[in-house]
Amino acid sequence: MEKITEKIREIAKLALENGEVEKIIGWNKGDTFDDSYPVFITDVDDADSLIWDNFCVNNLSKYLIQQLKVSKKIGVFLKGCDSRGFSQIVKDNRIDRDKVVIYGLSCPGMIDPEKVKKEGLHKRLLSVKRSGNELIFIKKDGEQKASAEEFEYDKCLQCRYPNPVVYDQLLTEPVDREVKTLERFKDVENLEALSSEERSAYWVDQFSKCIRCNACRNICPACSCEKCVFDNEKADVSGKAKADSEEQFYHIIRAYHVAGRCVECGECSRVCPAGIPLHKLNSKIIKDINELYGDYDAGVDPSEEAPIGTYKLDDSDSFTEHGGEKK
Amino acid sequence: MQRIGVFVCWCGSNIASTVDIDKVIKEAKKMPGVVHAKDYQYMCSEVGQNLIKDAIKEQKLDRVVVASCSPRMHEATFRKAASEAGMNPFLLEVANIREHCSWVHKSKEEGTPKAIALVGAAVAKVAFNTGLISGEIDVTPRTLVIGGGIAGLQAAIDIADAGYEVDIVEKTPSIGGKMSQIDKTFPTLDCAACILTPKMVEASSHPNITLYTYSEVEAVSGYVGNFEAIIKQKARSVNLEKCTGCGVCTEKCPSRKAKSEFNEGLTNRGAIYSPFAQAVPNVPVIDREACIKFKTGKCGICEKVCPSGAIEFFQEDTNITKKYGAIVVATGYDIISLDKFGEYQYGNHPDVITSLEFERLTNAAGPTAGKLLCPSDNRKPKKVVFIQCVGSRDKSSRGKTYCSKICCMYTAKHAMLLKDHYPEMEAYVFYIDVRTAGKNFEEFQRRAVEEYGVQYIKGTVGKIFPDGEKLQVHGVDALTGDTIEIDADMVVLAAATKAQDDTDILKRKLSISTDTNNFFTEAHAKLRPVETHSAGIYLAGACQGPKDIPETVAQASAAAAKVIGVISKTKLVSSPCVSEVDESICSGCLACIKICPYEAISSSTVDVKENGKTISKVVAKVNEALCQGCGGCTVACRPGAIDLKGFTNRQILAEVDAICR
Amino acid sequence: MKRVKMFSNNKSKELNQISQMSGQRIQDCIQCGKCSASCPASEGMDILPHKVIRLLQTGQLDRVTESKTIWSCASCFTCSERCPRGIDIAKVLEAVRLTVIRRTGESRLMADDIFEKIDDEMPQQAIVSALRKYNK
Amino acid sequence: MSIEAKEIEGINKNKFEPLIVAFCCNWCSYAGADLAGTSRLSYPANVKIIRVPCSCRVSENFVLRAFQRGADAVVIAGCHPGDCHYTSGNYHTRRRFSILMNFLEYMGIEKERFTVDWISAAEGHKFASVMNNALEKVHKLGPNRKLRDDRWKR
Repeated sequence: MEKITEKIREIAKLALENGEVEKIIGWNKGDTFDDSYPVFITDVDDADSLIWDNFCVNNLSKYLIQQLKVSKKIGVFLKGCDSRGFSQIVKDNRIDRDKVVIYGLSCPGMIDPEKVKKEGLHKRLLSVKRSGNELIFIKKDGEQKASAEEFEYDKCLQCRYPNPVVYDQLLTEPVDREVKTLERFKDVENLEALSSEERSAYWVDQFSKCIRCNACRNICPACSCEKCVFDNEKADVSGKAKADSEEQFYHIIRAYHVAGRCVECGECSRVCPAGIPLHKLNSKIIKDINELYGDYDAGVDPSEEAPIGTYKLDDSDSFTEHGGEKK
Repeated sequence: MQRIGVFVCWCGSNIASTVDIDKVIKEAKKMPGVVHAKDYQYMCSEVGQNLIKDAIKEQKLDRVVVASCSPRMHEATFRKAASEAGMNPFLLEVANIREHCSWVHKSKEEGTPKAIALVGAAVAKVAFNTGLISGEIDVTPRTLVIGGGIAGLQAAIDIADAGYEVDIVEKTPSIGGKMSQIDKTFPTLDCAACILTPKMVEASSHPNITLYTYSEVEAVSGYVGNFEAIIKQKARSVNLEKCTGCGVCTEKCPSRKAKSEFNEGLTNRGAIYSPFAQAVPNVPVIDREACIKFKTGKCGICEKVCPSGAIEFFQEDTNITKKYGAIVVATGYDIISLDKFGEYQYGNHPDVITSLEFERLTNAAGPTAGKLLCPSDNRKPKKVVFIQCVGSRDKSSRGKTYCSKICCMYTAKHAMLLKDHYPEMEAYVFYIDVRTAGKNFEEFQRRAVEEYGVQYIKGTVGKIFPDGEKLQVHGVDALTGDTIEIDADMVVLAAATKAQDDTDILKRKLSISTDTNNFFTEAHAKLRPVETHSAGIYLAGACQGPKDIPETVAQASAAAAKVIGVISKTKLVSSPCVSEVDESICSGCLACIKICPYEAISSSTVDVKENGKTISKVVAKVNEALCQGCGGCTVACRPGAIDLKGFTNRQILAEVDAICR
Repeated sequence: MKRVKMFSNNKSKELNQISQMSGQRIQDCIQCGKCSASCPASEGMDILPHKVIRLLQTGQLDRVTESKTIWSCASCFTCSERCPRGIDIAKVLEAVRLTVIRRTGESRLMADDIFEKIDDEMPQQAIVSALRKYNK
Repeated sequence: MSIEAKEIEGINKNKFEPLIVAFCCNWCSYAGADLAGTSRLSYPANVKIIRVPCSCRVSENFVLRAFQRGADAVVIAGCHPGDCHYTSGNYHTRRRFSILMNFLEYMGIEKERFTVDWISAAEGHKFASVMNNALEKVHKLGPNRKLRDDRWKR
């Protein structure tokens, strides 16, 4: 990863110097081992602060919407999941593909600091290095090795697109990953198996934690509206009172709005300060869409038509009692 | 605060018997914004309307709710009254307390609270109504007729006679359509050519009609009054002006392998050909796939023999763009392929033919000069079996579920003509039902049986076996229960009619709909039979469903009348209940464009101020003339930037809230 | 079941005779079934009257002549009265009966035979009409 | 209808009186409801109809709001597929609400509380039977508490 960090810095410098791009969006390292935060760089000298490590989990694609309003051309580093988000944003007509230079990064899987903390490894931890499937925890008092799989984000363990689906330049060797597809909708199936009372109780409990901080909305590459419907007074659904029904309304509508557009980056659940498993909402819809209208992965093939907003004459009437009534 | 007036109609006892009107009035007065509430026996009567008008003026009402029958009944009446009183008509809402309340509920205990709830919903909605102003659209007084068969010709001539320009676009090299292939017409046995050719000539010589033969409609955009069509004129390779129609080229053409479409493949034609002698325009075309010159570069005999130098191998397809106020779709029908009907041996035995082929075989201008001869060996047939409903009324995948409508009559015609020319021949007709609903139709069919001795057998044919030069036809007489065997010389199949294969393509170009059988759908089966759901596009003839000539002509004239109704106006009024984009909220994702069935939404770039900076952004833009107000886009729009006037998000939510109160 | 061969000249001579004798146009029948529906004697018939007409239309005279129907007909003329196509079915049946009689040549009633037919049961009217009918 | 009859017999103030909000497209289902009226077919007064131009005008917001504000069931009715006045609106309805219906079920709202059906302008009988069915199901389930906004008293 260090090598790639070098490469990133080199490329950023070059691109800024020869004016290929006006701005670079990448990651910087903060004070703690797990703090890899997004930065916007316009100055060639700042390029040396760019990094690529096990904590570059932030999806940089969404920043493009705002940044492209003020910049003509931007270079951005995108992982597999980020690239799907990027494609979706392009598909939603929110940015111009030609204004972006994508430096693709194949992602070995990002490390979940929570899992590190749980194992107590964060104490006196300086940094975490990765070599193949092995993690090396470099501490003030020495090194400790462990299997990477134990510390990766859950969503990374299920990642089906570790390699970018769209890029101008790929900076890494493609990653091969074994995916347990059977596991993909396990969370959803577990919930589906419950009674409606139990499910209702589960979600009421989850949503009661919501503080309407809008982090899920802000991070989501499919939530790309200029002004969210919940901020649009004319739509008359902008209630934000601390009432259970308002939160439920918000999350149902948000999940429904990203139906057919969710790229499964899992960022909504990651950023939620209340720890609501928001991705379970999106997974359910993806599962249903796949079952009803055929497998579809948002943000992979831009030429493929999204399942919502289109129709087939022989779609089933899943809701009528007589089943697929075809006239 | 608004000044809302509520008017409750008794509808005699229709409403008053199950709704406590006094109580509704009392409750209505308590509703937010209501300043006036009044009831009357018949609100739609002149007295009732005056009650509303006077109250609008005297009480200075700015919004009105009428609780009465269905808005589908009298919304227009009341809105007109409101507008006569100086109020914007779209500030009036109707609460349906008759069809949806008093008529379905049995007692006042049920009816009254529901009526109050419905009035409450209407009051809540009307509070958010805004005055809407209908737009005006210019009208191009020219009409596009797609299809040059009898339907298209009749519609075009009627419109042209009214003084408006018409363009006919015909796919094949000549106008005339299916009717030109037909020998005689039922029930009068007029010769088809004798009644059709004058119409063809009239169309071609009419100063208001322009023919585009060998052409197809490539694309259509726009809306009623302002359509724009791209017409692709296929390369004819013969100059329309120079050609005199002498026919030397068609005689000398050495290529004779192409099947004649006009003669249903019973004869061959040259690569340069005129489909039939009376073709209009009487200018041949070169079938480039069959032409030796185009295939090998050598030949060019037609060019050498042409006395007027009209052969132009260099011609290319050209696109013509023209504007139209209205469109008539008259693309006609086709007959199904009989591949799946192996039991009838069609395609295996030359003496098993379709009815359309039979028409050609009995036509004086046909391949046998009107003599009925077996295609296999040119002998005169002695026994001819006609089989009806080949693929019609067939629920299996082989056929069509509907009745093809014309077969009973043309089969009777065929059998009658046969017996008329050759009384010694025997004619048998297998039928499932004989359907002769039409003026003089029953009498016609009975004449075939009673005067000409055509043997009608109720039942159908199971199998046909070739047997020497004969065809063994195995059928059943369902009336006697006997199985039947006929050694026929010729079998004529009344193949089911079907919609043209390219219906789907044209449907998408025109944004009109088709039914399960792929025929174009009329706007209303009874009351709007020639309109489509797209304003300004009309249907004529068999493209809407199986039809005979009299019906086709009647529908064509009806479509013409509808067209004239549109293009005779200088301005059209458009419904103001259309979608509207709030550019400040629109993200420009354009999800709405994909939903819109009318292509009424496009993208446009606007400059907006954001954080003090002017930036340009893409937003959706609604063409109000194209928008029909379905509201699909409003739901596709995630941020709620598009709203539908007259049915805004606020209005509907207000109704929901009021109902739940 | 044997397949019936169809010819338009099946038994044409006798069929023409039936048409001539009855003066009725069998081909006018549209098989609505009114005759059979109205017939008071239909219970004893093996082939209903409308089917008789159909069999005549298709030239299957033998099946008609072999049937009980023609002899069960009471000649009440209800069928003829009600036929929407104006066919006097009773007359057609009569013609069939006559055809049978002529074919066999054994059913004649001679004046001399009358005396032995007279008994208490037989109405005299029947004998008179039988003579009128069968002495030709 | 049996339910309705029972309701009338004993008017009990404490008894559960469900509320059904029905969104009907103007061209087919609303006209079907009109026909049910014209034919004097009875269906329960608990059904309140909101007219929309097309079933595709019904936003998920409307459905949720109805549940929030106290509806015990929501019905959406449009033209039969293929018969849409606007050619394709109901095809979109079909997809959108297939997804929403499953999703609401996933959120714990009983499937029976949400009905989508096709009712043509000629199907007055179907209109009445769809409404009667919806009510029957709601009666079995009892009042809806899920998604309800407690501040909103019906």
